[in-house]
Amino acid sequence: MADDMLKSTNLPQNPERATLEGRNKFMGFWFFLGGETVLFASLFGTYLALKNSTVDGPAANEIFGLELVFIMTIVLLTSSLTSVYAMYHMKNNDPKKMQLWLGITVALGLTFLGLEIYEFYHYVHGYHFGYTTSAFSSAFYTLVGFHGAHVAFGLGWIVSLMIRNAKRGVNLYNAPKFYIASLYWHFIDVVWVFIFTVVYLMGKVG
Amino acid sequence: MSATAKKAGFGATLWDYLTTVDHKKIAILYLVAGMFFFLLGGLEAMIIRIQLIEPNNDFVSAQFYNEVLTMHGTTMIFLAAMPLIFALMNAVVPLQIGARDVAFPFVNSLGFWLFFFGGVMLNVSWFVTGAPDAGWTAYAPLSIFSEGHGVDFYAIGLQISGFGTLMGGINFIVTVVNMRAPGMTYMRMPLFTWTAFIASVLILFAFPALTVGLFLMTFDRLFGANFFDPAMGGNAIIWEHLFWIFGHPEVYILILPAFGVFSEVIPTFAKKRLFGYSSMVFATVLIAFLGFMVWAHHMFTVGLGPIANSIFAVATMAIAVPTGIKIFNWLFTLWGGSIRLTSPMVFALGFIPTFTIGGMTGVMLASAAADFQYHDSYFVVAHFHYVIVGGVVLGLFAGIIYWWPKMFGTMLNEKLNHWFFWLFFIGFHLTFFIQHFLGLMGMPRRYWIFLEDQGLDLFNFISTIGAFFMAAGTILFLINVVITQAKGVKVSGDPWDARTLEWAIPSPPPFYNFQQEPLVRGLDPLWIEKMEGDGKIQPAEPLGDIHMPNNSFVPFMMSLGLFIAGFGVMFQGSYWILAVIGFGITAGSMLYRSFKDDLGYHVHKEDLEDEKGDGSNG
Amino acid sequence: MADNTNSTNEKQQFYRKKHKEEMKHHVLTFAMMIAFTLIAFGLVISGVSAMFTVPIILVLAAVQVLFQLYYFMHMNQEGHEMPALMIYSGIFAAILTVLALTTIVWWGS
Amino acid sequence: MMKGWMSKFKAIFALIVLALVLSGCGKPFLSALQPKGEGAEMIYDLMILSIVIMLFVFVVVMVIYTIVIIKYRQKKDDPDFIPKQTEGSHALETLWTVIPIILLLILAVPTVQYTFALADTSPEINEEGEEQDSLWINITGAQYWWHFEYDGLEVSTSQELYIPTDRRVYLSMSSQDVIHSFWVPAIDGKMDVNPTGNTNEMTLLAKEEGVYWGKCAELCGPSHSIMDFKVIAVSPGEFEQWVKDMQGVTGEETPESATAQEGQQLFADNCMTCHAVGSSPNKIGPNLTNFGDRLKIAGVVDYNKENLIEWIQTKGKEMKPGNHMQDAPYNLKDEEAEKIAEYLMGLSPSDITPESAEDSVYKDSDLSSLFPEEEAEGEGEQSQDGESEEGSDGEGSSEDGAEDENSDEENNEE
Ligand code: HEA
Ligand code: HEA
Ligand SMILES: [Cu+2]
Repeated sequence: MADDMLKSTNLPQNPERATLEGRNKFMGFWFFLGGETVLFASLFGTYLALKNSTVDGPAANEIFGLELVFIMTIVLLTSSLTSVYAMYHMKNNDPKKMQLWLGITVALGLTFLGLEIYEFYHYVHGYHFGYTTSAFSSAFYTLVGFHGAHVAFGLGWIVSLMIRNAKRGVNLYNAPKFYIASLYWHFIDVVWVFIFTVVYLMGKVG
Repeated sequence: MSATAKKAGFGATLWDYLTTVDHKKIAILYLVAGMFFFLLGGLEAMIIRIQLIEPNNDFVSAQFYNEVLTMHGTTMIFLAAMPLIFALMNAVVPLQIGARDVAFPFVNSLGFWLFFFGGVMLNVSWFVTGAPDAGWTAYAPLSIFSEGHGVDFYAIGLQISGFGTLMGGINFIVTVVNMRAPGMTYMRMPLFTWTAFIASVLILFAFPALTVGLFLMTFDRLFGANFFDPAMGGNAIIWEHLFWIFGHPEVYILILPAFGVFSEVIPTFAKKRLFGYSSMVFATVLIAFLGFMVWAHHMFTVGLGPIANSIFAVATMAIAVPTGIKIFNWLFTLWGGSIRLTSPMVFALGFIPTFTIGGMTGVMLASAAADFQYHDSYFVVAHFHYVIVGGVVLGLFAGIIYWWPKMFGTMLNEKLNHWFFWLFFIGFHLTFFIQHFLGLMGMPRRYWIFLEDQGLDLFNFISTIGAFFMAAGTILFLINVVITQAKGVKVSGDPWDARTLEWAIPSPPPFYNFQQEPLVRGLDPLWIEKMEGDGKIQPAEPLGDIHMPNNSFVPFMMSLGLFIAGFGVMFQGSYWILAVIGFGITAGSMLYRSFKDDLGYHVHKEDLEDEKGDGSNG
Repeated sequence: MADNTNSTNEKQQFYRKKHKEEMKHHVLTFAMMIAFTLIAFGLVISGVSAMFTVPIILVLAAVQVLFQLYYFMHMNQEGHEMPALMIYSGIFAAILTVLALTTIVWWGS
Repeated sequence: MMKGWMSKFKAIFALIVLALVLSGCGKPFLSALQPKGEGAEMIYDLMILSIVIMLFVFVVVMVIYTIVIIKYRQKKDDPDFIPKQTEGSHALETLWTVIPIILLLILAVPTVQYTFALADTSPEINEEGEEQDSLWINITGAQYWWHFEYDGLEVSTSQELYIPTDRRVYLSMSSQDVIHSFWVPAIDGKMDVNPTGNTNEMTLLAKEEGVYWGKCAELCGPSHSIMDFKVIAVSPGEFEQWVKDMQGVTGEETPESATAQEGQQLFADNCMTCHAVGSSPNKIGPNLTNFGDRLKIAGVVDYNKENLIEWIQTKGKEMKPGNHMQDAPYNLKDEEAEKIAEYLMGLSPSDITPESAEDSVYKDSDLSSLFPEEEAEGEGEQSQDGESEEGSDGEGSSEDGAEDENSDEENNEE
């Protein structure tokens, strides 16, 4: 049975849910995401409560630029699609292509993260909008930063999965791992959709 | 593997517990740690009561009193009640649903170690600049302005142990969803499993709010953020909301499993099926649901305005209905039964009137206008000790005594247990009944001293005397444990003549729980087999190999890493090195874990056959 | 477990076809998400009044999220009843939390 | 076993009843069970209603409970008896769902009414049906003392709040540091005193003259338990006189004795950066205008010269752990402290003192002399005397708060 788990031939339709361990991981991770929803809601709520508390610092519509955010959004949305492609190839038991698409996902994620760091740098140095400037700034950096940290963690996770499984195919043992990593990646995207809407777009229209 | 190990040395046993992923051993770890913290919290309670034995007492200083009071609340809720609940859940839930294991043995162990190191972290504060002093609710901005590192220990310690709780919660949800034995439908699950399940769901959705609150507090205190500092545009009320969005569900996380225990104990010792099983399940779910919509009843005096106050008042009162359903269902389970007054049953019987009083004062508190008088007075202290001690603690002791034979294979001395109960129960009412009146007579809570000539002397004195009774009772229980384990007289698998699946296997159960997956034919499966079959559960599968997870030291290391890192984050400066080391250990352990395939091992059919009939094997 | 190779192959073929079908949906979903994003940004840039813009972009965001959940994360497939239940419970708690922090904090003052 | 249980229960019960009788349910100046004010009375009614409902529930539960325990114990002669395994009963289950709902409705309706009534800060209507002028008091909580400013009257006090009986006074409360909570159990329920941004309002109406004890009810630091204050309710006429007397104080008045005069000078040199005599906006330390009439030093310590000197010399370190006077830079010799004490204890600008609240003199008044005609023009007037300045400098940061209608009391001029 243990050997079965590591065999990469003869995969069922949903390899991620074919074993009890897989089903457990799958369920547990979804539930975790349910909890994460509340986590981000608390951060969003805090941000919304404090978004006008700028004290002497700059306000939202003075600093946010939409061009960069738009690019970041497209990059992250695309990475969501590329990770779907990776899962597609995983289910077709085509590990090479899966790794390729995961690689693209990682590259897009890195781009996103780079842009975000550039954005923060820009705010701090261009507008003197630091973490401790006002209640608004703390709330902004914490919310967006929490998301950024999730992206960074996701990247580390996917990369380590890619490395670990570089030399072996998809099997019942690692398929659930790939699958929940991709769930996580989509969830990051979900959060971002709200960030760009609630923080940036609504910050712009006031 | 360890099944065949005979008498292991101390080192080997220690190593076994440090690395175990067996839910039954994790249960014992939770039990020991939880009891330790319960004694610690009780000791702190005794300091509180001694300080308040007479007016203007100077037994402890003002600052120290605040630290003791904060640590009493925090320790009791997070480090005593929660882990003791997890102890019972770990010991019982997998057995009750006929599972060989929990869904995530590794995560389960990680959950314990995170809780444990978080708890140790909190208590290290006593020796470093002093313990947190802003109350267990840590209201900002007092908690932000609090000097020293006490509140940092609070924020980071609870953060770490909170992660542990969250993981434990997810583990149990998945266990219940995915691992039930054939025939164990949702509506055949024992009520303890149901309540454990629902409490875990509450954990999943309530703890993230605390996580965020604690993060914000940490950032405010250590990194100059401005969430709660009014001078910088922050708003202190945000903390109150975040805390209570977590905090109110938390009290139901505590009480629901206790309800579950009583729903097992009462049918067993009344020899009757639980009255209104499906309405009990429904009431549990309803309490959990409503529990999310009432948090602002802790904030009636904050100034949310009459609209919000009225909404939350009515929503809070609504919870009395499902809880009442439960009370009456228990009473009618007893009705027409054949009641045996064993010690778990006596605890259950003590619980019913006590909790009813606590619930009734809860409904009185829910009356928003009247809460303007009750709030932050000893009336509230009395209310929540009635529900927590009279509900949760009695439930925990009932559960511990009831499942003790299952966990350890020995039977606690019934006579001593009865003594324990009476001392504790009488002491409890002496301590807390009178506090209702103290509150109404104008004594606010969290008071280091009360002044003379306010008419508060006598009742405070009586209250303190009561606390000594409770302490005496608790000590009897400890003595009982020591005596019982020293004698080590083994008992059968079903010493109480009980009804549910866990009693169908030996006490303590073999490490794989069930040789063959059991076939469940209805509610109270063992009872059914006793009445309609030969008293043995039928297997649902032929005897085969059993897959078991490997032990692992990684959870310990991951938690240790966070523990070390916490100090680095707190003290900063050159201590940052600790953060680097700590996070390094944690990250390294995670990588190690993900790079090493952990496929577990198999217990072979032949070995199982050898063991057949040898019930006492562990 | 001992399928014969022939029928296994057939099965694999069948799965592949199904997966391909799904993938088409996903690409379509993706296109819609990009479109929604464009609309949202467009609305804000064009400076339409906030009264009008804010509800619309919030709805667009919500729909995008449902796309992610139901298509990219496969919540539309069977075996997702529990995940759906938990996600919706999470959303319920999330809405309460946001509501608390955006409105109730201020009601009294 | 059974017998023992019952007798123990009875014993506890008897003890409780006895203790209750002995104490008479607390002291009248402190107890919420002996209401002396409008709010406390309303709440007391609500308490009684809820207790009656709860007792009914408790009796029902206990009756079933007792029957069950007595009747359904395992029979010694038939230990193997197997009871009928009932699944439940729809009729019963409906019964104990519906009856609690009804009971809760009975409680919920007055709860909602009273919640709105207690939050009502609109002006009082007199017998002629006219709106009366409202006496607003701005309350500031600070670690560990209370400051009271009579809005528009140029009167400030600390620690002891004088109010007229039979007339609502309107409180507007905020804190200058952490959260406190203002509670005078005998007159009304409590209300939190929040830092900047969340100002709370409530009313207070004392129905009997008297000195009532007030408490801080929200943990605010080491000396939380001794952040006491007093509410001195005097008849309206006496109150009017008190205000007039207080308005006259400038702090420049020369005391009679020479020691006190020296004390005044020393006070000016050492203490005035934090304290004030005469009307002043809230400062770092309590206002001492009528210190000579105080009942307690620092709200809790017995009022006598020794204690006062000790307080001055130790800066209250032991008497109020963690208080901010400890940081005061002054350094006095003992005799200097004594002189200051002499000066302070002579500060008694009014004949209206706590004693006036305890004697049986009742002077009526409609307080109209406190509200000169031009005041009626509008509430904007309030902002002139400066007290809303400290409210507003931090307030700019919480614009959401300002948008709300309720707060225009404070923010009108912005
Ligand atoms: C296990 C813990 C637990 C439980 C179960 C409860 C249960 C309840 N609690 Fe309690 N509560 C706490 C723990 C708990 N509480 C704690 C720790 C605090 C203080 C925190 C702090 O500030 O430090 C607190 C504080 C608290 C407050 C805030 C008080 C204040 O600070 O001003 C309120 C106000 O509404 C409240 C209400 C209730 C209600 C209505 C219930 C209900 O669930 C009770 C329902 C039960 C019954 C009603 C009895 C059985 C029912 C019947 C027999 C049916 C018929 C009954 C009627 C018709 C009335 N609680
Ligand atoms: C699970 C929760 C729980 C439990 C079980 C208890 C148990 C007890 N609590 Fe309390 N308590 C809280 C949760 C709990 N408490 C909370 C949340 C607060 C609010 C804190 C805050 O305001 O922030 C509080 C506050 C609180 C106060 C109010 C303090 C104040 O406001 O100033 C008081 C005062 O009487 C008190 C007393 C007690 C007593 C006498 C017990 C007793 O039941 C304890 C019984 C147990 C023992 C007595 C242990 C006996 C053993 C020994 C003494 C032996 C030691 C030996 C060895 C170490 C070998 N508690
Ligand atoms: Cu609550």
